[in-house]
This record gives sequence, structure tokens and C-alpha cells, in this order.
Amino acid sequence: MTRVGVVVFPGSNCDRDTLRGLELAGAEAVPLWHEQGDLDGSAAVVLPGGFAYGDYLRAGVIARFSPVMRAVAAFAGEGGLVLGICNGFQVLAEAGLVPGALLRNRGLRFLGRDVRISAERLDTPFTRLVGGGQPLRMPIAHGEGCYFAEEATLDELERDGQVLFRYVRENGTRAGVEQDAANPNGSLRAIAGVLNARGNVAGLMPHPERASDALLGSDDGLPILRSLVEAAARADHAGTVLVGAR
Amino acid sequence: MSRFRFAVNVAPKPGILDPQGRAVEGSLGHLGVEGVSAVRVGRRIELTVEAADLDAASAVVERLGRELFSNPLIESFEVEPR
Amino acid sequence: MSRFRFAVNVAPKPGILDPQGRAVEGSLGHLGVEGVSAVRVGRRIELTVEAADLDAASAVVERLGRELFSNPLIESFEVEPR
Amino acid sequence: MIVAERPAVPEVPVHRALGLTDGELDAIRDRLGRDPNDLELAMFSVMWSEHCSYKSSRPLLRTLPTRGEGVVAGPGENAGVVSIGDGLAIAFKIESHNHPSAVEPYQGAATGVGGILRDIFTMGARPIAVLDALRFGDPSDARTRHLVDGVVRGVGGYGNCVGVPTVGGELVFDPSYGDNPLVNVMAIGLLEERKLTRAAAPGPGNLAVLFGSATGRDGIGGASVLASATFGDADGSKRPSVQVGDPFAEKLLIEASLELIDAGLVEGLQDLGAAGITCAVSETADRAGTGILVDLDAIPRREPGMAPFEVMISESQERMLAIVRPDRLDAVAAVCARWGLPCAVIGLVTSDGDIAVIEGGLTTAGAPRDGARELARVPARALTSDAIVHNRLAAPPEHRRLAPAPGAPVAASDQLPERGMDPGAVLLALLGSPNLASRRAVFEQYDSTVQASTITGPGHGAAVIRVAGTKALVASTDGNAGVSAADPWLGAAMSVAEATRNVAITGARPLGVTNCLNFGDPTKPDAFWQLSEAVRGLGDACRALGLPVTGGNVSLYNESARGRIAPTPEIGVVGLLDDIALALGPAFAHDGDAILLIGEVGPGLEGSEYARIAGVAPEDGPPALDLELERRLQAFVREAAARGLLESAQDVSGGGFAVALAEAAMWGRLGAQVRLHVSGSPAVDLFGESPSRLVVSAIMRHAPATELLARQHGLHVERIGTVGGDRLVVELAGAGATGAAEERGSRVADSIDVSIADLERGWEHGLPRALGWDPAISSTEGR
Ligand SMILES: Nc1ncnc2c1ncn2[C@@H]1O[C@H](COP(=O)(O)OP(=O)(O)O)[C@@H](O)[C@H]1O
Ligand SMILES: [Mg+2]
Repeated sequence: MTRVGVVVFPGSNCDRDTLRGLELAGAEAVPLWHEQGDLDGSAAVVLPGGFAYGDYLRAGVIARFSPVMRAVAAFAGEGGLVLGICNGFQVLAEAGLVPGALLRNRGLRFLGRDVRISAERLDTPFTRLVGGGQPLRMPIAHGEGCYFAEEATLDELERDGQVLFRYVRENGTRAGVEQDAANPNGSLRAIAGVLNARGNVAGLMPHPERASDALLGSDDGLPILRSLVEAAARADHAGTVLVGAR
Repeated sequence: MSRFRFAVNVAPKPGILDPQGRAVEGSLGHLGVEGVSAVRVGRRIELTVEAADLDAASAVVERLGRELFSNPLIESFEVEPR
Repeated sequence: MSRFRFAVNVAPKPGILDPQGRAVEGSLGHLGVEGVSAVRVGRRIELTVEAADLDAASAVVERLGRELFSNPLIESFEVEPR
Repeated sequence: MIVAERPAVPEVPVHRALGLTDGELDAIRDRLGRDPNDLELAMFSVMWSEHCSYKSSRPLLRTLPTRGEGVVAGPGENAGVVSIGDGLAIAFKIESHNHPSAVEPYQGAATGVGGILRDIFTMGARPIAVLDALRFGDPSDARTRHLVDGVVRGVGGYGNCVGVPTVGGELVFDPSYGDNPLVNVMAIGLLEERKLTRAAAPGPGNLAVLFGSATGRDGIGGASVLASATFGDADGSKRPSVQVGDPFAEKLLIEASLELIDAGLVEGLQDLGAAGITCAVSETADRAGTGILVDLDAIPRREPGMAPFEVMISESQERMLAIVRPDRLDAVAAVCARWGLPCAVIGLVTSDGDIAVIEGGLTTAGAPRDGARELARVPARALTSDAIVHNRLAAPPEHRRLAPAPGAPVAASDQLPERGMDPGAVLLALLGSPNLASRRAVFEQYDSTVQASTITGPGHGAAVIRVAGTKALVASTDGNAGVSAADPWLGAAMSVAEATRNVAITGARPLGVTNCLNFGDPTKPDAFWQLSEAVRGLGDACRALGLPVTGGNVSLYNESARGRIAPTPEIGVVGLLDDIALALGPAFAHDGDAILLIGEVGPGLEGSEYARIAGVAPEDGPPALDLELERRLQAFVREAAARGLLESAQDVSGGGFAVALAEAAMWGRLGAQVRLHVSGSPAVDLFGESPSRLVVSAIMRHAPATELLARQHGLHVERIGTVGGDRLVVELAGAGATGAAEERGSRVADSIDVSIADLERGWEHGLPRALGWDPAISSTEGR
């Protein structure tokens, strides 16, 4: 079975959910303690949601300096697959492993609700099994999820296919930026998830692991986790996958 | 009327627990930084006030510091003309 | 070794959306305050550094300001010896 | 919970300055056989506070039924524990943080969440859910808005960070809470029964280990008089009147505590709350019949120069006390270190039954070093189980308080119903009113889905959370201030009935009841009468429904210059659903289903939301409650659910039948055609809140069986219409519907005909409008 590591920072609170979601997606999911210097031979790594170090100072910034993050950065540097969910996305952004920053929600309030997102690319290790069509419904739960990057950067991201997910309305059309309930944190260009230039590191604010069981209202998140596990499995044998950006 | 620029520094009062400051201190080891102590994390609000003179402007800022920017129960503030 | 006290002021870069600043401006009306503009809400971190001399201490604070206290993408910082 | 700083007036003897009466001082002398010193007085003053000693309420609480099948731990422990089979159990409790929240809403609410969570994981249970029951004054009032904003941010700021989903609660506006908001928080945890950990200090020779945050000068306001009176230090500035919560530290505390229990490393575990170390050591010692020798110098401090009494009674948050065998100390320290939590041996379990405080340190053998001084020695019992008890005087008020006076919060309801006015308008006004409108604007600030087990979160009745396999936990909190104000017995009994009904209509079996009693000054006979009546109602209802009261909390002195709060017994109930697949929701499911009304309407509009928005104080009294009928109603709905007869079940509560029907329709995005037989006045039939009624829907084929089952349970049942269309249409039939009804003072006569879209709009916008919330909220407070 493919081993996928889930980093546990002090203050992570979605680590157990994520381990469970990855198991549902067919992985051997193992926790990686923030103080360890290696990744226990994981074929992919997930940074889970939560409030690492309380999100004090700035979400994700303190966690970025944990020993395990050095290993994660090196792993990513070699093309290893890394997915950051919510707080994990914030950590990746602070660590510079994905472009952009996550600012406070425009409404200045924490928001926990279901959103709809659609994958901009279906050919990545994180979305290959997502399939087009219906928007994916899953919860967000964050106070700092407003995606920001400078205009020039945003243009590059669009051009290079690094926009992975966008917030969309029920009918699938792209959400607006200000005062659109479909993009509740006011992310620029309705960006909910991004890729790094090399295409092997991704971050998204919504929680696929909380949408991995129809009983809980939606299993739209499962294909994302499955895509990761499947890609990791291939990475296992055929070395690391390189999804060159377009 | 003329314009004055101020900064209002808001800090947790002495004796009040400052979880952020504590978390920062706790993380310095990972950065390999030593000799840092007594970290307090507060807010800083910069603003421009248009008023007849500096006194009038300061009065406005003092009031904002007291009523809007700080929580007098747990925070103290100081006004800094820029 | 001697001890030095610093403050690091972190502010959102011009052009970066600062919803807090906007919210403050929005609420000034309720308070009946006028003539206030260009409100930016940032952070202020105070800390004590123990080092051989001021230069050594400043170096530590500069590094913390750059790597920990601010995110260069969205924030600028200035070090203020106290 | 001491909040206000008392001025240190020299003439006032220390014990009085500490809030102890002369009689209580004598009682302390009796127990010590001598005069207490100031440190001992400080310890007594906090331990004999209402909050820790229940000195006024204990005689009443003794009358509550606490046994029941499945009860693993009852009152007296940190939380009640009930078994759910398969070796699993549920720990749950509700607690108040009213006064701190009135002073500083964000931190008051946040530390309230932190406190009740510690009660749960202290027992070895992982917290899996939080419910917050909130009560405020007029929502259009600026102070109320400030309090609501801060409290909601505080609940979210703490609960979201520690990763426990907030899955339900209450939000009620009533003028009586204007100066004195109520913040009651219920927490629920899941544990393996064999891991159940007691808050006891057994085994003389064992070590008392304090772990978590360092001890600062938090929450010693009331006792700070000692500093000025005794230590000549009048500077209160160092003494925060507000405690700041650190949810990050709490999260580490949860993980470390559960790891310690998992590994079997602790003999006992106790969280530190009110009265801090003094309470933790005396309660754990008393439960085990032992004593504890406290090594004052060993207690990690946040501040230099703290006086012994400050250290002993500090209420600094996020601390735990573990009782540890010496040979396991290293293992315990290792776990704490792994989670980055400071930990220190602060004492030794002794056999003398005393809490002794030593300055100057202990030898490794646990004996005082030479030169060490004993600062205090008090029998643990004297501080806890043998604390003073007052038998207060209860006297009913001459004339009872009527339903909320005219001018109650109605900002959001555009027009008040006029005599003979379209009841559809009344329904819309009710749905948009502050107490009935959607709570989305509040609960979306909470993480209700973390832990990936939330089946039904906040918004549509009771919360449903998967616990294990096919099993789900169902929880609800309810109170009824309107009725309690008129009749505390009835208000309490109705709250129990509603909370259990909310659980039962999902098909779940209620397992136990926890309660938070929010009342006024117990030394005032009429206030104490309200309390004793409410406790009587709580007990009667639980006995009638066969449910144990497994724990709770009492908050007294909820009074201000503007008066006393409406007596508020807040009830929390947990229930078990054996098969998630059979869970019932309140929303209509498909076109063409039959709608049935189970139970019969009774007279009485007093205390109803209709009376509130109509601004009338009806003289007809509150509706009556038949507990035996309620029991049968709940038995019926559980059986119907188990047999898969029903598509939906909603209970009639706030806003009456019309609101229950509208909710079922809105939430299912389906209309309904209903013909309601009006017995008395249409206002009562449509908007009256008489209890023990359900609006259920069933596919046509199951309707007859459902009616039969209802009759078998001795319930009145009426098939009133069908689900379908995009409008809610309610025609009134029968004598009561005619103009004659108006002559009898009825306010409504025509039929209801409103589109579901309009119902939804009014319901969704009601609360933000009432609170003046818009998307761009102005606040630099909180995180
Ligand atoms: N302060 C709150 N926090 C979270 N959920 C809340 C709060 N207040 C109300 N709710 C939720 O809103 C819904 C309506 O509340 P209520 O009218 O008390 O329900 P019911 O009528 O079923 O007792 C319930 O699901 C309740 O859990
Ligand atoms: Mg209710």
C-alpha cells in the first residue's frame, strides 16, 4: 500500500480526519511528528488543517520553521507530492512552497460553511480522478483564507496553469470576488487552490477530508485524496512524477 | 485644516497573559535564535487625521485609541506622532 | 552581554487589501469621528535581546522581522530600538 | 467566579472583605478548632464561594434523580458519563461563564469554552462537540450588539482553534438579560469506559504534578484585598480582572492529557478552574480521603513576586493537576515535554487528610526541608464536601412576573400583527423575529465540521454526530425564559420536555440530562423560590421521562441595577441513535407525502414568541404541560422512526404550529397544503406554544400505520394535509376560524398563503438585520 504522511504540528486539528480520509482513499496513512527530520519513506505528504502554533502572529508562519518542514521542502524540491489543506495551505504559502498569501477573510470573521469549487486542471496528481462536470461541494472553516498575490503573479499563475481550484456558484459559474457568497473569503480571482510552478505541490482552503463520506453530506473530496494516493503510488515505483506546468 | 499622521501602538497590559508572545518565544529555538525574551505581540494602527492643529488631531487619535483600537481591560495603548 | 529592547512594526504593504483598516474607517461614522483617513492596521512586536552589543542585537531583530514577524509578500517592517 | 474588585476598606475585617460572613468565619473556626490565618481565609473564601461550594443550591440539587441505567458517573465528578455500549461512553456537561462574559465578552466566552472542555477531557474523554446557549438583551441595543459580537467571536476563537466542532446551541433575546448576558456552554466527549479517569488523589506517597501554563495573577480580583490589607501592596494594576484564554495551550493540554491516560500513567487527573490549585488539590484529596502537601516554591510562575495566596487561588487558564506514582514521573514528564508543556511536581499525597502549604521546599523524600515554613494547613473536607451549606428562605412573589413587557425586542419584525390581520404576515414576522430567525449568521462563525463526524450541524434542530460504526450521538440545549418567568416549575419542566423532544424526534433515545441553573441572588427569598421551583420542575420532568440528571452547574447573582434576569434553567440532553440510517430530520422530504399533526393544542399564550412580538402580556397564563403525555409522544416518535414510518418529524416549540410547519417546509424547500381544524382561537392554534406536539410527514402508504401507532400511544392525531408545491397554504376550519373568534380577542382569522421563497427570505435575514450586521463588520478585536 502507498504510504502517505500527514504532518502533525502542535495545534494541527485535522490530522486525524486527514489520516482517515487518506485511508478511505486507499493509502497507508502515517502521522509525521513536527520534530522529525525525515518523512518515514512517505510517497506523498499532506499538511493538514488546524491552528498550528495557534496561528499566532500569522497563520502558518511559526509552523514553517518546524524541523519536519525542512524535510518537506527538500522532498518537494525533488518533485515529491505535497498537499496542504487549509492551515496546511497557509503553511506552504508562508514557506514559499506555493505562490501567494492567505489574508484574513474580507468579512473579518471566521467562516465555516459548505462551498463549491471546480478544478481548473484535471491532469494534475491532485485532480486526475476528479473528473469534470459538477462542482465539488465541501466545507471551508477558516478565518484567513483570502487568497492574495500581486496582479502580475496572478496573471502568471493563470498563464502557467497554476490555478488549481476556484470557488464557483451552484450552477458552476466562477464566483465573483467581493460580496459573493460563493467566494466567502473574497479570494482574488476566486482562487481556492494553487499549484507550485513544477506542479508537485498544491494547497487549497476547503477540506476534502471532511467531504469523504456521503453520510456526512458529501464525498466530493474523496477524488482529490484518491488522485493524490494514486499519483503517489506511481511515484513509489517510477520515481517522482513531474507534472510540468502548461 | 492640515493633515497629521499618527501611529497607535496597542500592547497587552503587563500581567496579562500574551499567548502570541509565548508562542513566538517557544518557536525561536527552531530558528536557531537565542537570547530573546519578554516578547509581547500587539497591534499597530497607522492613520491620518485632518484637523485644525496637532492638539485637535491628537485628541481624535487619543479617543480612537481608547474607544476603538484598544480593549482597556487587557490592553494599553500609546499614541505616536509620525 | 547586555540587554536591548526593540519594537518591530509590521504594516500591510501599500496596495495590499487591508480589510481591518477599511473596517475601522467604516466604523468611524458610528463614533461621530471625521477627518480620519489612510488607516492601516498592522502588528507591533516588542522584545528584549541579549547580545554583545547593539549591532549584534539589531542583527537578530532584523532577521526575526524578515523571517518571522513579516511576510515580505504582503507586509513591510521597521525595527525601532526602545 | 469572582470578577469585581472589592475596595479594601481598612475597617472591614479581612474575612468580610473576602466575601465571607461572620457566620461563615465561625463555621471555619469550628472546622479548624482555631482562627484561620489570611492564606487559609483566602483558600476558604474561594472554596466556599457559591461557585465552588454550591452552598445555597446543594440542598435542592440533592432532590434530583441521578441514577439510571447506563449512568457511569453522575454529579460530583467533573462531568456526567453515560454508557453507549461496545465499551464506549459519553461524558457531557453544561457550564456558565456569565459574569466574565459581561465584563469582557470575547475572553469571557473563550475561557468558558476552555473550562468546560477541561471538565470533559479530565475524565479521559476526547471532546467531540460543543453547544453554546446564549442569552442577551435587546438586539437593537448597542451594548447587546457589542456583547453578541464578542461572545460569538470568543466561542469560535477558542472552539475552532482546539478543533472541537460547535454543533448547536441557543440564541435568545430578552430584555431581562440586557446587563447580564448568559453564556452557557455544553461540551460532549467520547471515551472508552475502561479509560474513565477519576479526579482523585489516591495513594499517599504519590506525586501531585502540575502541567500546562504557568501560574499568573489571573482571577484573584476579589481576594486581592489581601494584598493591600495584609501585604501593603495596593497596586491592583498587576492583577488582571480579565483572564485571557490560550486555545493553543488547551489543544496541547487535551492531547497530552489523553496520552497520559491512554498510557495509564496517572492515578488521577483534575483540571484547574475556579479557585485554581486550592480547588484542585482539596477536591482530589477529599475524593480519595487523602491529603496533599503543596510545595509552594515548586509552582511555575508567570510573574515575579507573587504572594502565596495569589499562587494558591490563581485561576490562570490551561492548567491540569495529575496524581502520579513516583516511578512513573519520568514517563509523565516525557509526555508533557513532547507536547511542549511545562510540568512540575508541586506536592505530595499524604495520609493526614490535610491540605498543607509549605514554603521553603521539600526534600526528595517529600519531607519539608529544614527552614521550610508551613503557611497553611486545612482539612481537605473542610474546603470541599464539608463546606458550609445555607438553607435559604424561599417565598413566592406576591404577584408573579408576566410575559415580557411591551417593547420587547421586535426591531426585526416589520409590523406587529393587527387585529384580524392576515396570519401569513404574522408568520413572516415571527420567522423574521430575533428569537426565531435563522442563526446562520452566528453559527457560521463556528467550525461545525472539524473531526469529520458531523451528520447534522447547527441550524435544523438537534445536532447529530457519528460516534462509532452506525451509532450517532444526538444533542440539544433548550431553555424557556418566557415561561420560567411566569412559572419556574413549568419553565424548567418544559425545557426538559423540549430538549428531550428535540433529541427524540431524530429517532434517538435520550440518555441523560445536564443543566445550568441561571438565577438571581439566593439570599432574596423570591429569587430562591424561583431556583427551588425550577429544580423541582427539573426533577419532576426527569423522573417522568425516566432520565437521570448526571451533572450541571449553578450560576447565581445574575442581577444588575436594572433588575434580575428571567429565571433560566438551561437544559442539555444527549441521546443515542443506534442506526444512523434511521435518523429522522425535521424537513419535508417529497411531494405528495401526508402531513400529520400529533398531539393537541392547549390554551395559553403567555411567554410565547407571539405574545412577545405582539407586545402583549396575555393574562391567560402559559400553556400547561402533561409530562405523561410528553413521555408517550416521545415513545411514539422513536418507535415510528425505528419502524421507518416517517419521512420527517419536527416539534412544535417557539412560534407554535405555524412556525414548525414553515420550518419543515423551508428546510425541505417544499410547499404544503394544510387544513387546520381550529378549536379555540386561531392565534392559539397557529402560534400558541403548548408543548407535546409534532408535525410529521409520511409517504401516503405509511400514513394509516402512523395514525394507528399514534392512537396506540394514546395520542391525538390528525391528518392535516400534503407536502407539495412552492407555497405554504394553511386553511383554517371550524368554529374558531369564524369572526366569532375575533370577538373573543383572536388576532387572526384568514388563511395563510405564502411562498416558500418569502418564508426563507424572512427567516434568513431576520438575525443579521436585528443585530445590524453587514458583510463588512467593523472590529479589530479578536482574531
Ligand atoms: N448560539 C448558537 N450556536 C450554535 N447553534 C445554534 C445557536 N443558537 C441556535 N443554534 C441552532 O439553531 C437551531 C435553532 O435553535 P432552536 O430554535 O433552539 O432549535 P429548536 O427549536 O430545535 O430547539 C438549532 O439547530 C440550534 O442548535
Ligand atoms: Mg429550542
